[in-house]
Amino acid sequence: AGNDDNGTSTGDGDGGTAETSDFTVGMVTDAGGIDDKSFNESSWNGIKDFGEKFNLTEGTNYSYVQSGSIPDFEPNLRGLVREGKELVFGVGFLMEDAMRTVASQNEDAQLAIIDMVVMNEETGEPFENVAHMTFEEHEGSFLVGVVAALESETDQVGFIGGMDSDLIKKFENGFKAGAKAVNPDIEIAVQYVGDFNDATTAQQIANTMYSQGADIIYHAAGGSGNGLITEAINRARNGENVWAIGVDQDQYEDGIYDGEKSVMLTSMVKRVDVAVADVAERTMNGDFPGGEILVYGLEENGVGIADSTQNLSDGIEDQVNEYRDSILSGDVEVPMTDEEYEEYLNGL
Amino acid sequence: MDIMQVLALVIPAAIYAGVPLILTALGGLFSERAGVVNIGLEGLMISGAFIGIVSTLWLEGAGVGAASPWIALIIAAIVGALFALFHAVASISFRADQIVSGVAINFLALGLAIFLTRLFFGRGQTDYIQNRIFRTNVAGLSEIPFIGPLFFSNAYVTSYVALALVFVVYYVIFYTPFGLRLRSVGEHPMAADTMGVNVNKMRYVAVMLSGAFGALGGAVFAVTVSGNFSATTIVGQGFMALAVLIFGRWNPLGVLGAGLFFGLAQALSTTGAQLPFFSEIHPVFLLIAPYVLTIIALTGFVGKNAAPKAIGKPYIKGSR
Amino acid sequence: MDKRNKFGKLSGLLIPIISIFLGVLIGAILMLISGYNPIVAYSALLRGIFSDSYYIGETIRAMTPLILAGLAVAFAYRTGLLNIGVEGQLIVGWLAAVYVGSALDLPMIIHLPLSILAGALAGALWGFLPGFLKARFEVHEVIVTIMMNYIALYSANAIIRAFLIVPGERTESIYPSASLQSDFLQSITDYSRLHYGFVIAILACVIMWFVLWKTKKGYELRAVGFNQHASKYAGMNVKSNVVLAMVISGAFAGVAGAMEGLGTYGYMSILSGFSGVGFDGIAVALLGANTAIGVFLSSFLFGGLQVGSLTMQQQAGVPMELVDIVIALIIFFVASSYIIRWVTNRIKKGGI
Amino acid sequence: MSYVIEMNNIRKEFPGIVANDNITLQLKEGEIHALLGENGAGKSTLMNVLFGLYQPEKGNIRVRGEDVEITDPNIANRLGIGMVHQHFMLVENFTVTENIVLGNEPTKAGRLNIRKAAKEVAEISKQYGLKVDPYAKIEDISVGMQQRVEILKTLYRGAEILIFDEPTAVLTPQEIQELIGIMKKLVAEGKSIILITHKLKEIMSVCDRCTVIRRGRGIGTVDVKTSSEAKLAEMMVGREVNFSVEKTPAEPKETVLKIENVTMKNSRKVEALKGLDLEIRAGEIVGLAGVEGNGQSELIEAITGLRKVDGGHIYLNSNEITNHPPRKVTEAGVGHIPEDRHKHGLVLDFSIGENIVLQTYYNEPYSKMGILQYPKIYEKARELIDDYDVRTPSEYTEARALSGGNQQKAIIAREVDRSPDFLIAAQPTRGLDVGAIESIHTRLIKERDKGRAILLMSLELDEVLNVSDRIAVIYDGKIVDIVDADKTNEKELGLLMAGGKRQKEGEENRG
Ligand SMILES: Nc1ncnc2c1ncn2[C@@H]1O[C@H](COP(=O)(O)OP(=O)(O)OP(=O)(O)O)[C@@H](O)[C@H]1O
Ligand SMILES: Nc1ncnc2c1ncn2[C@@H]1O[C@H](COP(=O)(O)OP(=O)(O)OP(=O)(O)O)[C@@H](O)[C@H]1O
Ligand SMILES: [Mg+2]
Ligand SMILES: [Mg+2]
Repeated sequence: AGNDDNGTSTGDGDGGTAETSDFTVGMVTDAGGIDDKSFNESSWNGIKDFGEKFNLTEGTNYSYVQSGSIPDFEPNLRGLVREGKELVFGVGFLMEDAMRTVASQNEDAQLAIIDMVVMNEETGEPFENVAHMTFEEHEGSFLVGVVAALESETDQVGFIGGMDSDLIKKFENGFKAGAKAVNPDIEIAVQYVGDFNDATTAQQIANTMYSQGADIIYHAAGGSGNGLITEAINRARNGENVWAIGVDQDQYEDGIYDGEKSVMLTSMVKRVDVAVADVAERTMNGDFPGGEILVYGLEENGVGIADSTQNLSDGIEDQVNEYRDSILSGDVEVPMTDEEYEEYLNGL
Repeated sequence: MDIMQVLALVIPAAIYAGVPLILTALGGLFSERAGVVNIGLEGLMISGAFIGIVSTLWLEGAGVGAASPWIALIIAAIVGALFALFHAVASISFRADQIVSGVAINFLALGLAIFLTRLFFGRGQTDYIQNRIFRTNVAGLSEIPFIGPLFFSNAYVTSYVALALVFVVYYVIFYTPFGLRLRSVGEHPMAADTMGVNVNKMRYVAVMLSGAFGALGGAVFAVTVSGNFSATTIVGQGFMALAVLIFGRWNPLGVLGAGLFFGLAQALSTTGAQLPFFSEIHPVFLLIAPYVLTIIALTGFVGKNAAPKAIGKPYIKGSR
Repeated sequence: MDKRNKFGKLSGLLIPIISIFLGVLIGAILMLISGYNPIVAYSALLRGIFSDSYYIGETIRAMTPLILAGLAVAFAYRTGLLNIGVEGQLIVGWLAAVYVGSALDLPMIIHLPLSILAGALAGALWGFLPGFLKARFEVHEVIVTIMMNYIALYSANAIIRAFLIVPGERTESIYPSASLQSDFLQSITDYSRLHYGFVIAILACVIMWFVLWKTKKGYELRAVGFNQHASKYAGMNVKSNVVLAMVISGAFAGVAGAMEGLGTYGYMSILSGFSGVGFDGIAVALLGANTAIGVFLSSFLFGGLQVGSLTMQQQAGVPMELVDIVIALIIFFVASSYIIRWVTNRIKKGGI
Repeated sequence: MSYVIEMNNIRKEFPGIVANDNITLQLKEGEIHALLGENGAGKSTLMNVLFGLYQPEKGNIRVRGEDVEITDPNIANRLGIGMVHQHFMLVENFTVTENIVLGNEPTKAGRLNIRKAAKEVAEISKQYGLKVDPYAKIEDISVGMQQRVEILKTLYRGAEILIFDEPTAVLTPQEIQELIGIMKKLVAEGKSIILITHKLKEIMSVCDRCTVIRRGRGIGTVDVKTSSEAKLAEMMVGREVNFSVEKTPAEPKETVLKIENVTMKNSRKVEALKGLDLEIRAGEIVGLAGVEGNGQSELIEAITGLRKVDGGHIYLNSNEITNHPPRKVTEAGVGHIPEDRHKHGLVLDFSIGENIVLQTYYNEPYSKMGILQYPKIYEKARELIDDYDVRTPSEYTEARALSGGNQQKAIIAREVDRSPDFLIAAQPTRGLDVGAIESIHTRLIKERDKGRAILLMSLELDEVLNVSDRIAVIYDGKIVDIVDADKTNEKELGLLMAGGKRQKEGEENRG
């Protein structure tokens, strides 16, 4: 009981915030941390944007807790709920179990999970006190697949996934579908790191793919993706013509070498930040989207291709936009699972 | 894919995966040859990785540019030597159980490094360094047929430094008075003492050298491969280095061989998925291969009596 | 060598207490230097252990596997072996317990003990190999157990991936009949993850004490641990005792894994790295002077600090790694008891 | 009179014991000076003080008339003091040369110049007639050569004053003669020597003067020429010494132990027993005489089952026990007082009580259904502590805390109490004072008279001669001869131990 006060007592620290709202929001990262150059960072940016927009104070009104490993998820989520945060985000599909437990134990809590729909086993419905935020990553991945196929000179491209899971499969299959749409004969190497935080292994995988002739590699591997970027820079500095495609955010900056060049061909951005800020704002305004499955796709601008286009050849953007339109119009159905991809290939 | 391509893929990967282990194991070699068990290699690597990254960032900030990681390596080695003083003081002067003290070093290094990371960067990992040590082709040599692509293309210069250090250490251990004394202290400290060798001083020096090399191993890993520091930068490599040391029978050349062996196994475990033949093996077998092979090797060919005799015991003057 | 019993039982207690004090003190100094208020931090830490039934529940929950891991290390240590492989034994124990707990559907009275037993057996098997190699080929157990940790980690992950995976990167949940979880315990501790495993952990303490100090097998194991030559001379089978010691140690570790699988989580997820509990066990055992009661108390210290550190981070902003530093310092001082003893002897002499 | 060394009023304490109490020792230039005292009297301690290994609490040291403070062996070396330690200080896996030059290595451009070192070693070894192989590893050479290496170490450093701590204990009589020759040569070259030995005969034959200490105190220094063995012994012990043990002639009965043609390799895979035969009968003590390393330890390992034999048979009371595990052998009726009490005899971290049941803990009444019955165990311990006069604070005390003599008494109590048919006593009095020795000898003879068969292994010829009824001489893995104890003497034994042949009785008469 004593703890419920603590949430507010930390807020006592700074006075003079009369104008600002006293809305509180918390976020639990997965092992990647808020500068994973990927969706933890993106989520946090969303919260910060939201905070700045409404003049909230970091630490008091909005804060995050970093998890060391999977077992930390549950206590971290619960900790924020117990502190009395009015909205608590769990970042990543790995938090499903922890979210389920915490949601069922705290019916009054307002929770949100990214990349996952958490089902209430008793009702068979998504939890009512959780906002379930999902993205149509396959659609965005399709577009970067198109870019890769158009830009590849060796007609070999690669995909590096973090963990072999339904979510990352969406990236993989979307990417492959996009590449095949442009060039049905293109070779696509696929390998999973087994971890979202193992840049070393990712680098070795990238090394192998590049050595085998791939010249463009797309990653959906969170922090592990840094290994891909490192490898690409290593090779680019030695004069090789290789590229990487980033994920979640515009990773152009991360690929910079020799001062001004970057190995990032483009990135598949997933606007977790926008989605997070959106949910936070709705909740603050009393419109908590609990129980809803929020889908952010191409249409909602929830996924798409990055703004940095310096490295793209002329005319590529137009071609990408054509594919974008055909997805939006429903002419192209982007596969999410392996089975759908097989079907898709047969239909080509 | 022909065999040459496979080798050109695997050998360089093996070398750069093995180098941090080799450097760290050389550190362990100094301390264990002098009779001080060093299970704290993991912690020493962590300290090195942390210092390597932080000083690179700092030097970059100060405008040093491309030389930053190189200077950072030196700083890491120095700080590592000082950090190892913990282990030295505990296990030599305070007569602590060397294993326990090593365990404490591991806890301390990780705790301190992450604590400081949070303090300096406000989160669990540092920024990425801009000026890594990148791979290069060695001018001229990389053109040599066969050898060139395997050993001189796409290689980290740090690998050559490590290789050179292996031979330097070998020379120092077996061909200099310092080496003779170091070994005598690990074999029969009382004999060394009666011959006027200052046992504890030798051990201090040895443990500090182990700190320098261990930190160098961690720092090399950080500034070549990982590029930043977090709690997951060094996970278990220090223990692997210990295995390399034992596998290499406390001999620098053995360490080189064992380190490359581990590197090769590790390279195969990730590269294998894309290689003919290996891709048919379930990846888990490639993953566990280095560990299984080490056990088999220890059981089969590596004799048991290679360890320095006085290892693990504090030297107390006049004890019987 | 200084005589052991110089100041006997007293030092057994005095040294950990002084060590804890020094560790906490240096931790405070570090906080001061880093610009944190140690009083605020430590009181948050203490609140995070004691202030609430939830925290107490969490502390006990965290203690449970630590106790068992500590017992595993301590048991081996008492028999002259250093088991660094508790981590791996814990992983295989976890997997085996969860497998039995989720694959079979039996009445609780059979299912729960069977699942725990499965964990114990798997851990024992993982301990058997290093023990056997040590006994048969004199391969150093430290190195083999380190290797076995990695083998356990990767194999367990591969097995889950290949055979047991369900969405969320984990295995199926266990049947309630194999579960140690308890709505009652959770409700009295405000939804902590407290489960009945702590009863088993306490039982294990008693078992370790009894086996080691009251049975003839324990006598043999200790004799072999202290002096293999004398044991062989006395007609004991040194080799089989070495193997047995590792098997028992591994079984403790395996049960620690079962606690995670049947108690805390109810499933096993793919591990991206070691759980750390096994390595903490080394420290727990050493701090607890390798006695059953000592392991229990030091688990409390460890578990409490780890659970409390979350609150410390949330409320005082001090990184929870501070706790790791304090723990390291405590281990360091306990290990360096020679110097503490030396100083206290000095003070004593001066006082008289 | 000028002394090269003066140690005045030295006091050295160890926790709980004063090892040296106000001892004075003065060494003249060019003399061989004996240092005599019982075990534990403090001789080694005093010499370690001189050599800088220990710092004395009180007293001062003068070298060639100048006050010095020897805080480190380095300083001792610089002052020209060299020491040959009781327990060799050699790095086993180093070569002879490496051991000799350690700490004082010749270099060439920073590199160890082993060739030069070896040459220097060869030179000195030639100069003093100390034959060694400069490139051999220590672990591969004989004890005698190891000792020569120890001496060379001091000479290499230019030592003028040499301390020999019990150098003869491990040598054959021939090697002892050699060593005496070397010492004389060294003195002739102007060196001065302090010699620690328990063998009064050696003192009489080579030493000029002798300083005696007893229980840490200096008793005095005497001129050897004007003294005698008996007088030295009395000074040393503080009372007249009875050199022989009282016993009645043995009345041997049936054969208890029979060993036939046993062959065995030792831990280094070297054939250590090469077809050994031996019979021991009830009611007799058979002494085993031999130079260390001729198979004594291996013989005991073979009988007790601690190591497997490669061929031959061992019978106890006509039952074969060859290669039976130690427990079976013990249960068959073999008792064993081990040579190395710390390694084999005791678990030092166990209490006296726990050690008392080291072989019997699993039997009733000490254990019931797998549970130890501690009350019974400690009851037994109390009983034996009283019977055998083991001086210990209690039966719960850790064995480690007892003095060597009392540890030994506890082992003997344990082994004898089981009243085995056959008892092996390996070096049962090593490191003990005369009082303890006497009581152990009496105990052994009492057991003999009760009809036990006893094998006494000892490196002390006096002990073998005095306690045994028959003496088996072991040489190169075989029993080369068996003689009656009262029909032989030290000289003859020495010859046999060195591999010589006993003259046939007839020949002896003629000679
Ligand atoms: N390092 C030590 N710590 C404690 N006590 C010691 C130490 N060294 C020697 N002693 C004790 O000091 C006393 C003298 O020992 P010292 O070795 O000098 O005897 P010694 O005369 O050389 O005997 P021996 O004839 O057996 O060689 C003994 O009681 C011994 O136990
Ligand atoms: N290394 C040591 N550390 C501590 N105490 C020691 C050490 N060595 C010997 N002692 C103590 O010194 C004393 C004498 O030991 P030592 O083994 O020399 O006995 P001893 O003189 O042979 O015995 P006894 O007089 O019974 O024949 C004992 O009290 C022993 O505990
Ligand atoms: Mg003695
Ligand atoms: Mg002595």
